[in-house]
Amino acid sequence: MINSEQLTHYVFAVRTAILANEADIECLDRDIGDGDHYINMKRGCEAIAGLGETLTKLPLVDALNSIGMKLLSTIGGASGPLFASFFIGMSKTLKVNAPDSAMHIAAAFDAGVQAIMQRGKAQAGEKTMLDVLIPVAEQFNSLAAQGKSTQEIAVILKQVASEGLESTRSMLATKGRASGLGERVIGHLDAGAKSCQVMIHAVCDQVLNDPSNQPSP
Amino acid sequence: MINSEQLTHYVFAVRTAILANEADIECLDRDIGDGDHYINMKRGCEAIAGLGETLTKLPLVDALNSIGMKLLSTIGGASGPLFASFFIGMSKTLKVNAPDSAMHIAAAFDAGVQAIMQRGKAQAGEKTMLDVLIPVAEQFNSLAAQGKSTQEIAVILKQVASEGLESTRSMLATKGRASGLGERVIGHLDAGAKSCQVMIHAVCDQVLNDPSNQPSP
Amino acid sequence: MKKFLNHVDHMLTESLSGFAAAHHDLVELQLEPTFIARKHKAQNKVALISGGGSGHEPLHAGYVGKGMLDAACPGQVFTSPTPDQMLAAAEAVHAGQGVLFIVKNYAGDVMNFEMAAEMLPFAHATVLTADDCAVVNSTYTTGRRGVAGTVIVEKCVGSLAESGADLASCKALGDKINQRTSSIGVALTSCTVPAAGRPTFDISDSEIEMGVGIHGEPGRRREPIRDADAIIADMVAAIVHDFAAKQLPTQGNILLLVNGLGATPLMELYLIYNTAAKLLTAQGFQITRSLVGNYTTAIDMAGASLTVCLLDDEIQQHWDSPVHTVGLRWGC
Amino acid sequence: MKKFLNHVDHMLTESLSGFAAAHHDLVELQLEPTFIARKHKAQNKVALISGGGSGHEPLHAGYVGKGMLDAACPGQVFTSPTPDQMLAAAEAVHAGQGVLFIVKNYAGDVMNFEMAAEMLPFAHATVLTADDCAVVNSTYTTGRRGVAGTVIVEKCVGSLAESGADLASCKALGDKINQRTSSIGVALTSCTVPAAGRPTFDISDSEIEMGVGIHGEPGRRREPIRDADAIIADMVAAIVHDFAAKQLPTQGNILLLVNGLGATPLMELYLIYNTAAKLLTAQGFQITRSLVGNYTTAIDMAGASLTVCLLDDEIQQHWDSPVHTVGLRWGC
Ligand SMILES: Nc1ncnc2c1ncn2[C@@H]1O[C@H](COP(=O)(O)OP(=O)(O)O)[C@@H](O)[C@H]1O
Ligand SMILES: Nc1ncnc2c1ncn2[C@@H]1O[C@H](COP(=O)(O)OP(=O)(O)O)[C@@H](O)[C@H]1O
Ligand SMILES: [Mg+2]
Ligand SMILES: [Mg+2]
Ligand SMILES: [Mg+2]
Ligand SMILES: [Mg+2]
Repeated sequence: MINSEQLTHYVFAVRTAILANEADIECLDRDIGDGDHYINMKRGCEAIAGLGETLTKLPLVDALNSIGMKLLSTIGGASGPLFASFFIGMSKTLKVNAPDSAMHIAAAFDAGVQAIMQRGKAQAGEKTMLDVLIPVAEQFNSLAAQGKSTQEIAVILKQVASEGLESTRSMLATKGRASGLGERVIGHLDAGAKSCQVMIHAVCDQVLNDPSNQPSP
Repeated sequence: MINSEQLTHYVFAVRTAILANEADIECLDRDIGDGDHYINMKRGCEAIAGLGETLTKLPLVDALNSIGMKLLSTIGGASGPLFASFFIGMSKTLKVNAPDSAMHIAAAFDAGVQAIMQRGKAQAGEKTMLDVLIPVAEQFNSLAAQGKSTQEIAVILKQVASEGLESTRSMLATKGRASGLGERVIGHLDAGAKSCQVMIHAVCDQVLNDPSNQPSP
Repeated sequence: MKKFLNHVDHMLTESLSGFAAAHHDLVELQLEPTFIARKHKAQNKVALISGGGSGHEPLHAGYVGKGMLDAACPGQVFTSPTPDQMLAAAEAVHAGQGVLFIVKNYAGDVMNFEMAAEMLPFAHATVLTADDCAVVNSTYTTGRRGVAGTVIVEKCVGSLAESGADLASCKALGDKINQRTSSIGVALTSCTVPAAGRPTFDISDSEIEMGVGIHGEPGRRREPIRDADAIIADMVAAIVHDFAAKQLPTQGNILLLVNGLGATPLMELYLIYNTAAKLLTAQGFQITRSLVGNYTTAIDMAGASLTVCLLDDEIQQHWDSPVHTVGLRWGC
Repeated sequence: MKKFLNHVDHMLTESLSGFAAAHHDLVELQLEPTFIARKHKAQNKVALISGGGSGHEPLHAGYVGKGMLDAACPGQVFTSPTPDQMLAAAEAVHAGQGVLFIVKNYAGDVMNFEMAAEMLPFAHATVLTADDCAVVNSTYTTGRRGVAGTVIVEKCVGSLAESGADLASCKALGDKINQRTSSIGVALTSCTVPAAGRPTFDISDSEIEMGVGIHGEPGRRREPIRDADAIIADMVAAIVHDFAAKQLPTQGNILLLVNGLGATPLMELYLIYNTAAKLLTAQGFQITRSLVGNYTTAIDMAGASLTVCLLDDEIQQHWDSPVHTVGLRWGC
């Protein structure tokens, strides 16, 4: 279903998308954070892109683990350990279940999200990246279980990610830096949620454009 | 010709005039100085005004000396010791020649200006208050020697003061704080020269309005 | 944005290199991963390591030296350092008695130090500082932020560690000081993160942000600027209220720290001290120790914070003991 | 203008009161006339008195104490103090060995100290500091300004005076250091004099003022902002040029002082240090002593100055000797 070569394509697609959304991401963390989230994401994306060839040559689980470790030593801040935990968590799960079905991949994604929740001691509804990631993980699991096509899954997950992002607007923040601001955060989107939406869109678009994923005519 | 009561009137007139010219004076010292000249002048004027009654009761030479000593301990900066020297210098001269003619007053004024020149080691043409004071002192001496009326003298000295001020515009500064700026001072008036012009106008206007100075009809 | 810089990506390394060069008698810089350690490794004591995002100088690298930290891990500007930095620093300064991390309570710092701690092959403990009383402490938030009070923790625990105390005692003193310390900050202007290139928030000439942290996060509320005395009265009230909430006595000997956030002149900091000291004395406190200056900054923010630490004999003794770092030096 | 203040007329007194309260172990404040003196009057030594306009903190009050000044006379902001202050200070701290005035070379300071000296009933001498090499020294100007190099003069002459040296020797050392010291400053922003209420000059986001003093006077020229390295290279070149003009060797042991003008973060000062140290070393100098921080400020100006002092054994020994003041402290 997915190999290290595809993973590398996703990595580059994600970098392109993050760079393209600089203004939005930066602005959000400036409004109710400390303004470094975009530059943190950029630094992480560059570091992973820098792995390039190396990733392609690794087995998928090792590639994911390498990404996690690289992010851990590159991003810093709150998002660094969280995204690192995501990839390390995914890698661990795929070591048990090879990625040979959408269900396995969904399960790995879900495990990554669980790892974030554990590391950050956070849940849905706290105005963080999890408000994008948790609904996406849930839908991914259920769509895969229903046997939906890769195409269908990608289209729906984009939608779910955008809704998750939008849902942070009306929330009070109870985790992360914005939690110090009380009512003042209402009306603002969460920066980490925005990054996740951008990254999920980038990967899904890559999936949708991949000829090998096109439904046979 | 002049007594302590009149001197006190002049003091108040000078204060009013300085306060009325706040914007101009402050701006000039901000442009090519350090921006404190107005506040220095104001502090000095308030202190002298504060002497009020005390001045009126003193003999003129003592009143002038008190003004000098008060300015010395109140203004600070470059202008403090200079204006102090002016009044102390005037007082010393009038101790020798009682102020019973315009010539004696002109001589005392001149002595005050000499004291400033000595203290500041400066001459005409260095873009300082002296570019107002020196021509005024010279004209005052010569008009008094020619036996001009108080009225005539006041009218002409106002003119001379304004010309002196204007003459600083094209000068390079070679004394005081502005001397560090080289060519950049050209086109700006000197702040201390402006204060002197304002004060001389204030005193001359007071003279012109004083009924005892009106030419008999 | 106007700053002395060449390229934003090199700013931190260039600055740390200058720091290490200017103070080569005291500290040593390691790069990849980055940390600052004492020039002369301490022997047979608990190793004290702190760290956090850069932009708070002299915190933390300026507090590395005799009687204070053994190492500091600087992250990118306002961004927590990464676990590999902490591991390398611990490896370098561990002196057989375990490692104490002193961590300001921010999600990022907590998580990165936590992951480092999980991988650490030495006995270890962590003191979390959380002195900022502008943030209401409740189960619904990640809790209070660590701000300038951290300097007091680093100084006093540093002194205790230097005396040969064990890891548990060092942690206990750190926790005690944190519990007895409250801070609150106010900003007149925003700071500018070099990588962002423009101020983090916009604020008019007639407003202030009350209850800011040290990262240019907006404060609890924006309010009209008033006389310094009125602003300081609110800050002192917040601290006194926090002491009461923590069930601390609102009298007794205190250390008063008036901390500049980066762009505030000393003249204003001393004016703040003057008013704060009067109000705290009227409240019943005795100011027996004072510190005024830029000790925990937010880059180039104009603003200041007040920190009050309720002293006891132990804390005061460790505050007074000799210290030789770039940022604090006395007694030697 | 945004500042912590109540009424502009009381700012200085409130700030000085806070300073004296925070450091009551070290200094004492006298009002009307105003001066700051050592808490414990020194005995049987030359009395060192400095002073100048306020707004340069910690200069000069922050340098009152053991091994440095005996008293400091603060004027209004950027305005020389008045002779009565100097006379009262001299009266209070004179210890039988005469009085040395350390005066920054500005018309106002020179004249006020001169008038005080004329009235002084004690043996006295004056050291005029004039380290600013941005001002071309010629018979047509009042001469070079005294800026951050003054701190080095105060420290070293303070040490010599403490050792019991006589008035002439103290003056001689001060003059020697002044002769061997050059400084140059650059501003990114203007400062705001509280009484004026707005910035002294306007400057765009893409310009700097090269060759500024410490009073917000405009510099020698306005120029486009460039990389820090390029700006610093020009500053170092100006100092090296000045050394040559003064017939000083452009090699040998130096003290390098990177001084912040008030609102410049330490991170930037250390970046400046990094580049300046490299350039000066390449030039042939050996940087054997360093100082980085806000030591002679221009209220809230963003900017920095470089000061290079050519050391010899005598100067270095007096730089290293113990000092205990608010602004400089080591060895005790
Ligand atoms: N405990 C947490 N759990 C999940 N996500 C979190 C948590 N804390 C912070 N975040 C996410 O991290 C984002 C901020 O990341 P970033 O700006 O890179 O780090 P920092 O907050 O340290 O400056 C937030 O927008 C939020 O989505
Ligand atoms: N040596 C001097 N001789 C005569 N006038 C001088 C001299 N130096 C300065 N001045 C005058 O003093 C004025 C500045 O006064 P002020 O701003 O009060 O003091 P400071 O220059 O110390 O800030 C200048 O504008 C100039 O007219
Ligand atoms: Mg952030
Ligand atoms: Mg002036
Ligand atoms: Mg951050
Ligand atoms: Mg002045």
